[in-house]
Amino acid sequence: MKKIEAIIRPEKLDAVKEALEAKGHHSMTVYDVEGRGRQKGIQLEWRVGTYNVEFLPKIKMEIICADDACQMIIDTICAAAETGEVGDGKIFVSEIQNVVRIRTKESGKTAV
Amino acid sequence: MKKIEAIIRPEKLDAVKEALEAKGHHSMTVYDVEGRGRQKGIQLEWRVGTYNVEFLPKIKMEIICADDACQMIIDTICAAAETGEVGDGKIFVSEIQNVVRIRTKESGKTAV
Amino acid sequence: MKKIEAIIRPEKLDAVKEALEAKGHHSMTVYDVEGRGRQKGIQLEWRVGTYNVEFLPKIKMEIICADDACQMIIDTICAAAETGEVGDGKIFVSEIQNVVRIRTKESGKTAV
Amino acid sequence: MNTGINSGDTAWILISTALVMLMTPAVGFFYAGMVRKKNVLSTLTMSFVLLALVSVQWVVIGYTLSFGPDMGGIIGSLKWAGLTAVGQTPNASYAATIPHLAFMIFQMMFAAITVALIVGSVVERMKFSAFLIFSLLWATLVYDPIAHWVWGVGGWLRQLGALDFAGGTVVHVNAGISALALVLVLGKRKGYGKDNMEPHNIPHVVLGAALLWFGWFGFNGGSALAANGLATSAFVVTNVAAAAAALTWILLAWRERKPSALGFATGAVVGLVAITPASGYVTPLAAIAIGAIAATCSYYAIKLRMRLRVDESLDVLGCHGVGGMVGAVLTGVFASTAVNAAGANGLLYGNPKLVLIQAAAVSVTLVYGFTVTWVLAKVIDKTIGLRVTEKEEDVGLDMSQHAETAYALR
Amino acid sequence: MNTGINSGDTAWILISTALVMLMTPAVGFFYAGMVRKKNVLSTLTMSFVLLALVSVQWVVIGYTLSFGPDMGGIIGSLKWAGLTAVGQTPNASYAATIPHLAFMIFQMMFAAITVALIVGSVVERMKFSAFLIFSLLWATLVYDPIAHWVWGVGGWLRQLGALDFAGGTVVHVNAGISALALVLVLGKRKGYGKDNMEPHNIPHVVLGAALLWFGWFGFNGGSALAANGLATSAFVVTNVAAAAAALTWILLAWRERKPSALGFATGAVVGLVAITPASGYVTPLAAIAIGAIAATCSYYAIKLRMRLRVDESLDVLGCHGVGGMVGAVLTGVFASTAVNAAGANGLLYGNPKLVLIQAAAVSVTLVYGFTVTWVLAKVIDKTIGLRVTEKEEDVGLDMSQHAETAYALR
Amino acid sequence: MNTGINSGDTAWILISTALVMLMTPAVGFFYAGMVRKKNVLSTLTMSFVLLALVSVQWVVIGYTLSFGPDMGGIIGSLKWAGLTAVGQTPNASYAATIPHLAFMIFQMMFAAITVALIVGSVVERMKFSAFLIFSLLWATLVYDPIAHWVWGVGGWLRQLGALDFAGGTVVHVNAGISALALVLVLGKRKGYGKDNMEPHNIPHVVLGAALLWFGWFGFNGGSALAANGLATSAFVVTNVAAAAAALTWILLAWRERKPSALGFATGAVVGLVAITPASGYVTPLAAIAIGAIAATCSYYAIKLRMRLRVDESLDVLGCHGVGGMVGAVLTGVFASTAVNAAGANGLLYGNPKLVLIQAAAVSVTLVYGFTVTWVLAKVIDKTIGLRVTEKEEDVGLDMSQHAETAYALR
Ligand SMILES: Nc1ncnc2c1ncn2[C@@H]1O[C@H](COP(=O)(O)OP(=O)(O)O)[C@@H](O)[C@H]1O
Ligand SMILES: Nc1ncnc2c1ncn2[C@@H]1O[C@H](COP(=O)(O)OP(=O)(O)O)[C@@H](O)[C@H]1O
Ligand SMILES: Nc1ncnc2c1ncn2[C@@H]1O[C@H](COP(=O)(O)OP(=O)(O)O)[C@@H](O)[C@H]1O
Repeated sequence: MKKIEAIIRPEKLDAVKEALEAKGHHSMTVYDVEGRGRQKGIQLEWRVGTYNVEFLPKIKMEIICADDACQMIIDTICAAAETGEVGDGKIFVSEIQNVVRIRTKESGKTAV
Repeated sequence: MKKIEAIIRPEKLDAVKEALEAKGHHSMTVYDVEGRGRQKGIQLEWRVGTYNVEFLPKIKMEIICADDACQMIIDTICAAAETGEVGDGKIFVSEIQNVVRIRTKESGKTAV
Repeated sequence: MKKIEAIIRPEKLDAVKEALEAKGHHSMTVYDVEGRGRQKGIQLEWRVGTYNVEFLPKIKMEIICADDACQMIIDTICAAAETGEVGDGKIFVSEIQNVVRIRTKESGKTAV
Repeated sequence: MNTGINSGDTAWILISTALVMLMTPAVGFFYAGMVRKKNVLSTLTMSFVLLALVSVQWVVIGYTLSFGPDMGGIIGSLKWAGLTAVGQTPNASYAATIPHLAFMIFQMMFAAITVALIVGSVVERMKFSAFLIFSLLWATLVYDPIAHWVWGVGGWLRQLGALDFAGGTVVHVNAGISALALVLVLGKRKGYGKDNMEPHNIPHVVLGAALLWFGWFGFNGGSALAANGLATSAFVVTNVAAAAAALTWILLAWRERKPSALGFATGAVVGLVAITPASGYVTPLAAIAIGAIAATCSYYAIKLRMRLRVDESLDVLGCHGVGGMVGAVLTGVFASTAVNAAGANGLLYGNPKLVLIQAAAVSVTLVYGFTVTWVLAKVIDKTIGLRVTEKEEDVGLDMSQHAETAYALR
Repeated sequence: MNTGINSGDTAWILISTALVMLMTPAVGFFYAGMVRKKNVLSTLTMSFVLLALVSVQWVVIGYTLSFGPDMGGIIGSLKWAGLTAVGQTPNASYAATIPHLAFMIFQMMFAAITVALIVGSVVERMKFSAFLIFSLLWATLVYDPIAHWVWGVGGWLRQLGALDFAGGTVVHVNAGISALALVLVLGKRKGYGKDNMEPHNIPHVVLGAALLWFGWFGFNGGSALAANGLATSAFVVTNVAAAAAALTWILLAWRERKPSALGFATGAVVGLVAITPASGYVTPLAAIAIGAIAATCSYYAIKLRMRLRVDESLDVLGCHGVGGMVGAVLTGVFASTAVNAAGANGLLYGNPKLVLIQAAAVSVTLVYGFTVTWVLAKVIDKTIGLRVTEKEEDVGLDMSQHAETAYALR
Repeated sequence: MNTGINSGDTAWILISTALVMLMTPAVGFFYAGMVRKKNVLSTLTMSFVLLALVSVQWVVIGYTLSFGPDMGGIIGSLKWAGLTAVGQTPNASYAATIPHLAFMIFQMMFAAITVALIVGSVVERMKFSAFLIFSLLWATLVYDPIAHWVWGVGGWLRQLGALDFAGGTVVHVNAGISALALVLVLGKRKGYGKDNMEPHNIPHVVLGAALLWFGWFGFNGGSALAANGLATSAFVVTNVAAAAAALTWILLAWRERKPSALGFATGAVVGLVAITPASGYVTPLAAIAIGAIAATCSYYAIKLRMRLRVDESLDVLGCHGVGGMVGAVLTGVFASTAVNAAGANGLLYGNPKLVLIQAAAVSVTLVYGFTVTWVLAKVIDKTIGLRVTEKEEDVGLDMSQHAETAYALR
């Protein structure tokens, strides 16, 4: 099984969620993070002039999926989250050894 | 070493913490996340009628542990976090290659 | 590629960020977490007397990097985040199988 | 020195003015709690800025248009522009025992809050610059004339005998219908009915409602323009109607599901709105009835609005428009000269005609407010544009209009 | 027209009423900041709803029971039910220079805030429906009678010569002891003493305290029922006692650990409570003493309560009960006819008997308040149940009682 | 009984006092929204505690030093220490129609808020204990003397003919320059100009600004010490100047980038500051000019301060100092005896000398305030130390000074 961690623009959450839904994938966990990357910080207004914010708000989406669903999910996220400008985010993929559903104690693939 | 990521109901945090404590496991990192899974969204009250919230508040608990402690921790979490209703959450297990304790620079198993 | 997860004291974020910057590493994702470890909880003031808080605020920093940059980053974080007192935090290292840049769809090492 | 000035009356009108002033930022919090995190400051600022904008407009031209020497029942002349001739001595036609300036500033706060009410319909998508221009024009071309008709000496609705103690039509019906007209031109929020649009901070809504309730004592109580029995009576019925409406609202919701904080706060505001035109003419028991009836009408009106999928986002029409209309008409039912000899008797006291007069005043406001606002909105839309770009809407108005975020993580 | 109405006095009582009104939502914020995030709206709503509930109850029956024509020193008759005969002209027995309605609504706000104080003891576990029923009955069966005894013309404690300027016993001792009785039936919060129960938003507590301090000027200053030297004196001592108590509290805490914002806010409220009964009778220097003594007593009382592991969650008894008792008894010590000729001299001015009378009034309130509340709580518990289910408590009352969450993530 | 007391005037001064009281916690929220999350409670508490501290100081010694029987134009004698001889009857030299105690407590609130303004410069690094000691000494050695000079009967600046209606120099110039002196000794925040120092909660800033605007009606309007035409005039110009300044500020910012909520709130406060000395002497149109000019000066002053990299953190000098100076000098330009016969004519009305007198009063305040504050700060720094340790600063003052965190996660 795979863990897909996608860091996306906050305003793209709804679009990504709906795109995945359309492809039949429903489950996910999301949380707010702050990120730095190629995108330089932004200038925000102070009372007078501006100050620089180096960490930008992003949303991290975590999806655990079967190996064969992985590429489809990545493609779907990429398509829905893209704006073409720096700061669109990244997707990280890693291996998950086991999944357990707390309610039923099922484990392995059937628990995903 | 293993990394256990458990997504649980927020109201179960204290119970899980205490159950682990009772089994002698103390260390963990937790944070607030929002999740979607089998559990459908909930209806919240608007001024009139309701609106649907698709992401439900959950807590994610991360525990790094030695390989042999892993199953015990999973079982303990399952037992303490379960209510039997959809939405109880899931546990994901993955491999950790190294652990470093910042304070002492120890690394590997002794740092867990 | 590696994923470095560092749990540090909130007040050390700026120092760690600057230390990494000085070493030429810019990209990262951070978020607020709460942790328990060797550090016992802290006593906070109630209206009268105190209450115990068991989960302490920490910041989690996630950095995806090429395998050869990994040790340098760990050392830099350790140096900048250390105070020598319990609670300085830990660093966890794991394997990342793939990285995709959403904007360009590049994947693998060039996407880091 | 104080020719005929009564210190008690003056103290009451000054503090009432301060209370009404507080309502403008209060309505900002009331609304801001209901929007998404990315539009908090936009919503707060759109409200609060009107206090500044309308204050200056009022001094320069608004007051004289509304209350200045009458021209044909339609509008005030420019004789009091820049507050010329508006000084520390009373103007007996409006209020004989307080400085003319006190009457002027009390009315100023009404103009400011009225424009601020409209904010509720356009949150999360209207351009800040367009909003400022709209507001300035709306205050001048919609609010000022209607205020003159209803309250100005010589105003034609006033001549007709319409009762509007503290602004049920001038303020609430007017703001409600104008909000609808504006939104019909502006359009729905992107993702409306699909994306998550949760209220981000309900304690802000509660704070706003609490301060509105508090401020409304000045709004209605101060409209007696003296610290006397009538002011007290208006104060009492204001409180009672708000109470009855809030309770009614949560009972209606409870029948269906749960009584929410959001519903309670909404109900309270609707009660306050509904009693506004009636507050100088009715008894406490009538106020309970008015509050309960208005809450029920407003509750179902908002239901209807939601079913029609019109994104009049925070229901300015449903709360203020409907509340104001119900209140204005019920004033025609419950008004009693036993409460206020200078008022009139309503239906229940043998004078059904008053209901008709009240309905007429409401209708005039509906037609005028809707038409002029719609034209205004169209003109601005065609020229500088009413709406932010889609991308700016996605990112949020705090960032795109003000380059700020409401809450930092640390 | 205004038979004997003084506009300055009326202005002062109206604005004082508005200030006291604000205290009900203010106490909601004060409490809501101290609970967990999942119970914020529950706590806010439990307070604010009482303003609505008690306002209607007061119009219908509360005012006549409390202040209506006396029946045997025990209770008011029903002659003023629905505010019959309560109008714009003064009732000289209560306040000769303001409309009777002004006196009525000033007192209404006292009834509302008193019930709202009790919320502090039952947060995070009491069922909303049970709470509403309890409140309605408590206002009618506990508050109204005691108000009649102490303040009603003909009330038996008033006859006795007990001094309670603005409600030390009627409001604070009463709320404090009733909170204890209610909680003894209701039980502890699940996980009390074990789970994390951190205050979730201390700025809310500070906001609540600030608005309470602000509102208390109306509470005590308004109790003079006129804008005169006595009102000013009450206003001054109110401020000074709050100041002294807040400073005392942080010094006590500092000796042991650190001076906290939570402690400062708590101390201020305790000072405000303690000066309440005394505010019309004592000098500023006496107020400093009263504030400092009350803060000390309250500080150690809460310590004791915590050691006893009674989950009287936000210390209504510890703050309001103890503060009120200390204030009432010290009124017997510091009262001086030099401050208020209509009052009495206390121990320091050669009249030790006043201390006993004050203690008697406190005792009566303690016994009556505790007993009736306990019975009420038992009856409700056995019928519809006082408490939410364990699961509802886990999930939080915002979700389980109101289907809301206070803060959304975005 | 009320020898010469006017109930309307008394009502107005009491409510004005309450309004000014609210400004102290309000400035706390205004500042606390601009600091980092780890210093919120520290900032709130530093403001709010001054209400307590200065209230007690004022009763004991502050009032008599400021307003007590004059000694050589320099200071009040100790005859009124502990408020001896300050009672319910008026003191005609200060205010003939209200209780002397009312004048006393109105002035008390001015002393409290003045010290609270200084908080803005030292946030996020000053030791709480040192801050309390500093404040007590500053109130006694800086504020009280200057208040005496300008407002005390016999005070030497008052004799000179300087006009300061509600405290432009005594309060704002004084706080601004003292903030600078204190910060020069205290030093910059760790990481200033490098680390992230984002305002953590801008809605708090807006709430603070709204309550300040509300409270300022009491500050300036109450300074007429009666509810009359002059109070009304002061009330009106206060509102108008705030409005003009807020609009000016966002227009200045818009020319360069974007109009922010933070800028709007700042501009409003600067307008309120600037009109303070002038409020009893100028017309509404002059108030628009004063607001706009002050906002512009303050805007560029803060720019300069930032370029100089002085960490006068929340610009007490830039807002209050500059606003106060501009207002004081422009009083010399715009003052008119047509507004206030007891005032004087300014430059525009043919009396250029008034500008010089005003400038003199400002200069004296600048010199005295800076010098004494600097010495005070040095002495405290050398003895108990002004600053927290570096580690405490890292962890945040909420934790290190108060053992609290403002917001819990659940
Ligand atoms: N090496 C990395 N490690 C961890 N997070 C990263 C890394 N690179 C990028 N990110 C995350 O992805 C976000 C977007 O990356 P950025 O480089 O700004 O945009 P883009 O991928 O479009 O060039 C960053 O804000 C950060 O949260
Ligand atoms: N495939 C998944 N990827 C990421 N998170 C998941 C996944 N499945 C479930 N979750 C997380 O677990 C939570 C509980 O899952 P859900 O399916 O609702 O309950 P249950 O496991 O009891 O059927 C979700 O809210 C989500 O946060
Ligand atoms: N086994 C673990 N699993 C997950 N998180 C851990 C673990 N051990 C430590 N942590 C995280 O690291 C933080 C610091 O650890 P702690 O033991 O207090 O300090 P130190 O490493 O200096 O002894 C904890 O608060 C927790 O967030």
